[in-house]
Amino acid sequence: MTSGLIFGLTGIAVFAIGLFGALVMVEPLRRVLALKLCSVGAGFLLVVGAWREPPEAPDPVPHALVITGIVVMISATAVALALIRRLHMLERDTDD
Amino acid sequence: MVEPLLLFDALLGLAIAALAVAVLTVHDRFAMIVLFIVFGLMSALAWVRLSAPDVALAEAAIGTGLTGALLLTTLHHIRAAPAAPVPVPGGVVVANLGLCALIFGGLAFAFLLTPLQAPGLAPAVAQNMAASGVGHPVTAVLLNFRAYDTLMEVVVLLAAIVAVWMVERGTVQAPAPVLGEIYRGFSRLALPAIVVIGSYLLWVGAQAPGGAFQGGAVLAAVGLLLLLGRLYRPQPAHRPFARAGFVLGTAVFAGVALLVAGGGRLPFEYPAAHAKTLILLIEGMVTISIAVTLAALFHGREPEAVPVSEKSE
Amino acid sequence: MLLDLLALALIAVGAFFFVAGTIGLLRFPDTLCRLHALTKADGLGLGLTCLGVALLAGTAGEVVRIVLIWFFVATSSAVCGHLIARHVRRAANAGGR
Amino acid sequence: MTELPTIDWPTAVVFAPLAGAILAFAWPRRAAALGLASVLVTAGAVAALALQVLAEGAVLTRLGNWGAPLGIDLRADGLSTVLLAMTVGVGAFVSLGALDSYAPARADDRTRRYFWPLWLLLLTGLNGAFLSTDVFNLYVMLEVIALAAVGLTVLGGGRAAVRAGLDYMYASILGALLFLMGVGFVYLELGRLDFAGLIAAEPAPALTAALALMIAGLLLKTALFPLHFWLPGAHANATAPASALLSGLVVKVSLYVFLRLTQYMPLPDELLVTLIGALGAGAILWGGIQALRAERLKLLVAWSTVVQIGLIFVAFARAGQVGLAESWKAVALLILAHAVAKAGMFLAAGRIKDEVGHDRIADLDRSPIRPTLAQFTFALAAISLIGLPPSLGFAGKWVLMEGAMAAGYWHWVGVTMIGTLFSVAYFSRVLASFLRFDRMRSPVAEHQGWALADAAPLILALSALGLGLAAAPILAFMEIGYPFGATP
Repeated sequence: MTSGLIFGLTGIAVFAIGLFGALVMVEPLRRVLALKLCSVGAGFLLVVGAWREPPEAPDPVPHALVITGIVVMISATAVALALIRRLHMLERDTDD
Repeated sequence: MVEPLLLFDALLGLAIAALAVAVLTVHDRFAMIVLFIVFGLMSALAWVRLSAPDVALAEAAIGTGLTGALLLTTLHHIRAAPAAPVPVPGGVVVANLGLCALIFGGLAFAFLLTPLQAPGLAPAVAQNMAASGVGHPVTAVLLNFRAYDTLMEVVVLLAAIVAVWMVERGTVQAPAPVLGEIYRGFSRLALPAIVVIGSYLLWVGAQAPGGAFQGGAVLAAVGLLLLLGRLYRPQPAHRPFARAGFVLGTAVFAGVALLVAGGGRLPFEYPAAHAKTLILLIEGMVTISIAVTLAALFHGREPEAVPVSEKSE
Repeated sequence: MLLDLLALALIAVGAFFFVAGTIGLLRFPDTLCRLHALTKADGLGLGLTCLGVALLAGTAGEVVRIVLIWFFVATSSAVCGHLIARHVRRAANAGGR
Repeated sequence: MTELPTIDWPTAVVFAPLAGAILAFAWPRRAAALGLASVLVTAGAVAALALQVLAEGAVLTRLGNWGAPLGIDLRADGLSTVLLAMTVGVGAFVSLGALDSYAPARADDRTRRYFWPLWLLLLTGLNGAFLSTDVFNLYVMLEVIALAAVGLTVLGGGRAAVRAGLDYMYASILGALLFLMGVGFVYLELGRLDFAGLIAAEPAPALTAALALMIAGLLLKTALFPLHFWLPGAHANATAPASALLSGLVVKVSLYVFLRLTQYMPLPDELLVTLIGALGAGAILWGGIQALRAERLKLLVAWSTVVQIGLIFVAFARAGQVGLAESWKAVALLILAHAVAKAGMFLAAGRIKDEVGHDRIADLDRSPIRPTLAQFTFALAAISLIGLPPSLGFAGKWVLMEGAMAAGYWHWVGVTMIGTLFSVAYFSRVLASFLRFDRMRSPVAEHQGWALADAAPLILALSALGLGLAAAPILAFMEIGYPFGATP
């Protein structure tokens, strides 16, 4: 048992949970959150791939990749949320 | 001394997985977002345990803090919508649950069969650190070894703000809550401090955990405070400056990458003598772009010429 | 060694107050009561934890940073508490009318 | 090629559209002029790159001079270059078509201003993806493409378009995240991300997991049945030039990445290859039935994209145990044929809709206005999509059938024929209404047979038809740099 093992399994579990949410949820915000869970799960896997038993230093490359992934994910999230707001507005206007 | 920490890791891992489930199952949408924020902070904590402080900082600031703010502001706008429009048939849920359990099993199996101590690129990074111009390996990877990826990541951010401005044409949004005097006083106190912290994070990134993205995210918080406290209101006349801010990072990054080429050098090959200066220049401009873009993503729509009644309080 | 033990004790007591605040958050009936439990207990817990960590810090610079962290977390949680309470009062007024 | 001096063409191909996007966004008043200029500059850079590839073989650029696996390399071999040429070629004509579609009389100022930055960002992503040799870089490129493509989908701004765009966004992000998870497994096992590392790798459980995740993500992004649910709505509700780009180019990127990855990390079992082929067959049947039932012209064209993607995967599946050594050519030709013909067809459909005022298939023959040249263009594009000689579609199907017969895979031959029959059936629904005049009671009104705006779709449709004659040189060019032979 090591920290890498524990958090690797955590990451895979979070990814699977997020995947389930992305497939099943209908509520727009919850689907976005489910996708975000998937991305955190993938981040876990990369960080675990970088991890070395201390005192050995970790591999910096996956860390850089995860930071990139985080920025990419907030961009995608922002666009999805803008679409959700826009759709809500359009549907509200036609309902009136 | 190792065992208690492993126990802590195991508990933390379980808590993270449980929070993920809770985010998807809790009924109230506000609680869902709050639980997500807790989930993000716990994940950041786990990444600190995995000796990845840079990633933890980025996840806490961008992936959790700013994402949470985006989610909350969206919830504020769509709160009139019904929480669950159509219930999903139970059979579909069970089938997908089975599928995802299967996927979890398969991935966990593959993961457990993989030895975790592959050499990776760490030796190559260590070998070339001296030539990279910076002292912190993660910054060296982001701004030098894999600078092309980072440029494209800034392009993704640019695409996001273009798309958001395009999508939210002419929307009149729900009025923001008035936050009162104490909040304003606090934001006046906090603003200079945040600017200092953001700049410090950018500066320290050359040698220690930190850098353009974390610094930019912290600076974006300045924008959020200003927007929330109505200390700044976006005006149509400010759009050219906003656009300049959005493209600044991409333009400077791409420009430097191309201009260093020539004389036998390739794109992105910074001359050794100026590598540190050039990287700091790129990081500074990218930080500004990230801060402006993230704040604009929070604000959402493009400030357009709106009827007079809308402009006045 | 004595300093380490003292720091450990301070952090442990701080953690206890955090736990107490969290229990208050979960158990108390309405928002204002929860806020009461949370802000008071967490404020104390935060102070104790910061004190403990400051004792373990190696350099003066680190101590300064910990003090700054304490200051900003304390003020921002106070402001947050204020905003929540304000929102609750307004919502109650709006509902009562 | 001594007259091609120090400019590094692969970099130029990615950076030219990026510069255009920045300029077009920063100066919205000049967006159209800047955008068109930048597309043309990009086309010039691709032409120069093609000449260099022809003269020297595959071109490799080690960005930052670090070299993979530490740095990122760009690599242009024959296949990449052909797809780049396809992208800028189709893109240039769609840009010309967009000048008319988003003219001040037809579209509001906003639409015009935002089309160009989004399309140029999309072009940046497309070009970057075709040149990439690094799986994580591919992930970032796929995200650039996804965000720009979603922006283009909702450009019209209607409710149906926004809803379709949101579904597209979910599918796109999920596909990208599945791919990212796969990237994580690749790094876990190999400790590197470049293609050379994948080629040299021994089979391992982590790599199987990575391949499964990446393929799932790519199939979702490329809309292979039954993961196609997001495509018809998104492609049918976008404005015509955006539809042309989405259908013609965007789905091709994930197909291309799929082709590369399955070459470098072969599928462990032939059963899986057959399964993918079966999904392709499902796409042909289901998409064909839906196209027959579609009430609107653009929806029919969108469903035909689902069918054609199915056909491309059938072409992939006939590789069987032999590997991709032969069958990739059929795949590449079909990708090319579909891109050119479908872009022309969507633009023509947009022209018909613009002129007639609606695109309900049942009422097309009742219209007093007959945009005959647009209808002719539609018919030409249909010929290539059905696969009649001498079109590029015919060449692709020929290579596919020839290989399938030689290998004795008669079931794939049958599926291809059924697909062709379906194409004939649903396109003739439209073509028949073009030719019938008897249901029109009043005399045909002031005739608007053609306009300058018909030029772009017409040239695309004619190219789809005529390029079939050049199939042999194209195939020869694609083999430069041995994309699927010896290790590159």
